[in-house]
Amino acid sequence: MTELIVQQNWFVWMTLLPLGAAVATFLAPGQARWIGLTTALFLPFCALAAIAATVFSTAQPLTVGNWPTPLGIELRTDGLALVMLAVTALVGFIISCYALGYFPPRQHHLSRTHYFWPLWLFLWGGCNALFVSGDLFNLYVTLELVSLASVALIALEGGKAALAAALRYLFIGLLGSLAYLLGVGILYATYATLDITLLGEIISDSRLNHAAMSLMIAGLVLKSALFPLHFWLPQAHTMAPAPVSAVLSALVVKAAYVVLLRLWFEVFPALDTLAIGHLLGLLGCVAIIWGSLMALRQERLKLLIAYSTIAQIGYLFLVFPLARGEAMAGAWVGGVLLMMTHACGKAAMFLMAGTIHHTAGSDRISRLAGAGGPIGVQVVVFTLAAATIIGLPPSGGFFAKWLFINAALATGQWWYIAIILSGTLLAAAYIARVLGWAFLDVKRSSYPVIPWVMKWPPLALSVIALVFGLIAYAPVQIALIGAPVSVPLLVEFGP
Amino acid sequence: MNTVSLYAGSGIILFSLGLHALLIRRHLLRKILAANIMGSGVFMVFIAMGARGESGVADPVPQAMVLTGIVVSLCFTAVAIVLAVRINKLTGCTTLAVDEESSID
Amino acid sequence: MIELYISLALILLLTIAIGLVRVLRGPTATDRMLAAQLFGTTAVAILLLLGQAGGNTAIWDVALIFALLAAVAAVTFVRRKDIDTTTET
Amino acid sequence: MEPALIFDLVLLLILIGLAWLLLASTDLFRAVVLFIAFGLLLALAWVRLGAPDVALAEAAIGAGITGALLLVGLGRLGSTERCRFSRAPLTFLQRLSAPVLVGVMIPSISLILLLEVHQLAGTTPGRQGLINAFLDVSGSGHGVTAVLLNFRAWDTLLEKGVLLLALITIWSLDQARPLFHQEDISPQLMGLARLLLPLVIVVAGFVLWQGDQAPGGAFQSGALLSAGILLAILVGYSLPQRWQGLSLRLLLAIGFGVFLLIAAATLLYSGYPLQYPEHLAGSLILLIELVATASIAALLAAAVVGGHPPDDLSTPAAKAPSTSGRR
Repeated sequence: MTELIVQQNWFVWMTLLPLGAAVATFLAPGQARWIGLTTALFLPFCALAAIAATVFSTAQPLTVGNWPTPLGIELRTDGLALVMLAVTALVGFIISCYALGYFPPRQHHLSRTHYFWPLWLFLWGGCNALFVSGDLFNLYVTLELVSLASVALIALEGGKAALAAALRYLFIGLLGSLAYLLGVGILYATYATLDITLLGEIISDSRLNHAAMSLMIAGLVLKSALFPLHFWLPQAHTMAPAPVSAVLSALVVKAAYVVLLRLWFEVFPALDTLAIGHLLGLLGCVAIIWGSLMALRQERLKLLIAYSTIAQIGYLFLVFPLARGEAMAGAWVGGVLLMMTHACGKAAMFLMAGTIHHTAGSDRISRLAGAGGPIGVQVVVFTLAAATIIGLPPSGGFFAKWLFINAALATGQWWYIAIILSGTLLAAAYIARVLGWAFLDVKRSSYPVIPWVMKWPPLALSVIALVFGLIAYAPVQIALIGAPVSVPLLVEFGP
Repeated sequence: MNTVSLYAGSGIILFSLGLHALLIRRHLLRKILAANIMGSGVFMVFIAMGARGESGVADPVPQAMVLTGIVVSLCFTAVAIVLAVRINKLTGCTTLAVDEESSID
Repeated sequence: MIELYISLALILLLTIAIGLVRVLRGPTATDRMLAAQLFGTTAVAILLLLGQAGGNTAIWDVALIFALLAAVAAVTFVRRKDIDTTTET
Repeated sequence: MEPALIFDLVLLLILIGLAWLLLASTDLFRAVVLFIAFGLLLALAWVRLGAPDVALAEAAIGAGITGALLLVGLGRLGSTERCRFSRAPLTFLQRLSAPVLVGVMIPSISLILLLEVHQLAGTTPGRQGLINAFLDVSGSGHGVTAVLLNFRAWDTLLEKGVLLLALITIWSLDQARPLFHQEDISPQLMGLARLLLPLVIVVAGFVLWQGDQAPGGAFQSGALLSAGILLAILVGYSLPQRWQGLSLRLLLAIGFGVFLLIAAATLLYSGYPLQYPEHLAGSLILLIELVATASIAALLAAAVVGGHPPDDLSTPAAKAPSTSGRR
């Protein structure tokens, strides 16, 4: 029995289970909440088991159907896949709990409750399939699964703005994935294989490969909303219901970014990518400044968080110019760490914004005046989550930025340090603005009671995001299993 | 000038035509058509590349991938049409021009 | 012989190109739809010729499906006229 | 020049011309009709490129489902008189993004076209050899089917998921509305349907059955059947109300569900998802194809209908599909 459990390929189950649960919730809409919650409870354990299997018994990547790789599709258990599976499981579990309270069983919009669960479980399964996929065409299919599920979830709110945002997101997703697919076609035409490992070994620095790479990167950059291709994000992320906003900002944007990381470090390391790296870095810098400034100007909490996401995506793209030479491992780890900590922090912020909206009746920041008293818990939780976005010391965000700064010093690109620091200051400014309103000394009437699942799960998530820096050693070690960065990690951990 | 490069080149032209129209056209149905043309262009590149090699024996892998791709793009088309109809019902518009401020609250 | 089949197919293809004029000029929706239906019939003929030329009988199945499904688009067209009053943007 | 090359050249010219015309067309109905013609000619191109499987799929979709989807959608899009937003100005960044994309992507694509693609034309063969080597143990005698349902079955599994997901999305958006006025049922159309429907079912069965050895298979057959279902709906048949609940959902989900179950069972049994035991491979593939055909037929027809069945049983029956046994 124990052998059966130990030898299971848990990372494959993490794709099959949510998809199966999605079918079950479609068939039995009445039981959707319980099916969804059970799956959400089970998946973090699957993630732990998958990590344990890889760490202790050196589980190998496997191919679907056990066919050799140019023929079959490889599913990978490297560090990147494992940490993303784990973070998704954690964030997904919290979001599922929150959704129980957010979509109560009996309300006017009966269909919203019915359709949230199958769509969300499809999205979850699609994300997990994407993280473990080692095949470029399979990545296309998983990207489409994720993006169609996101479209549906955005549209769930049902208003005209939400529908317009959903349709715009659909077109953006289609455009991005078709550009990606054209690149895949060119690569297959040249090498007759789509396996990431095999391609990484045989790919050469030719003009055609550069064209394929540019197409694929352009498509993914559009999907991950890097400045100036971010125009669709604020609408899409704010029009959706709160749990959906959290999912989109925390997970969906990262999905495209994970594919980008795999392409950059595993498929195209042989190509001369200096110029594209600098271009992406430059756009990342502009995104940091622009996103933060826009966040500072917003009147609504959710829009503020969405623009903050744009700024944080900018940080993620600093990996590409910084990951060179001896700074390679540092920058790569910084990117992965930022992705994880941003997933936790941003999910907590969006969930809290949903709760604040629920209690204060509006998410206009000015309506928060004096809210610090009655809904102090929510505001404090929001602040805790924001600490990692700003990058305050014990948080994971701090260590990610620390690693970036180290990498910038090691590669002599000091201007990135200036951008990172000013981004931090701006982030502190826009968070402080929210707090300033919340703790104004204004007497407010009573607020409605909110269910506990909408209060405490986000708190847990923000605390995790906040102390992530203290426990960062373990996730970083896991992430480095089979990592594409061969250079040993040079920077010191710890303050 | 041979058959394969003729078809692959045409595929890329179709892709560009669709891309262009997807970006500049405003009517939703026209955007949907444009995305479909784009997809057909990509599929044509795939199939043309699969048709190389010894005469008559086409590579089944690109064909299988294109079949998958056709299904996926059909799904997107169907969803996009229903979304467009729904938007039209709510706003009376057939375009996506909802600016940020008016959509709030 | 193969050359002959292909040449015949080419001529049929050219008739499609000419038929496009009717789709483009209309003037009524029915004109356009009927022209498209005509393309379907011509495509069946072209497919049969191509199948004969290449010796690949699988191509005839494609022709078979075209012949069968031509009705669906036509029936949709006829039926949709009942509910809709506007075709123009 | 030999006639085959001229044929290709003319075909491609017409295709590109059609694409251009339909995208630039001011009349939407004309654009849709041109798109249907585009699909027809695309099937010819797939035949010329030696991809009859894709041509079959394109024929079944292009001639049936896409046309119906677009025509129904066009009919449902009302006038734009009420629209207040259509002249809303784009933001600066939105206006900037189009030129950036067009300025970066189209030139880079054209660069490939001009410089490199022709060099590829003679080089590197595909995977025919490898696939033929494993064809005997794949459980299917046809390369494309073997790739779809065995070698790259993971893609196909997820693709079936996308199909079901698309339907759930459509259901979450809207309630089904009738495709035409209930009262006028035309006897001529009814006669046509009586003639065609049995043929469609027979041909769909044939396409599915021969997918084992020759071009054809679940998707093509399902698409064909769904066109048949649409035809039936359009002439006035409808699904009894007692079948619009769980049994309809079961039919829609069974293709993906069974595929998932098989993946789970093989994962438990052998440790590899979708590694069929060798003696069972043929039967499992047949099972997957059968249920997938039923689901695809129902899913595509339901997608054209465009909404969830009415929750309230007192409302008149909406058109919802089933695969067979409607009479």
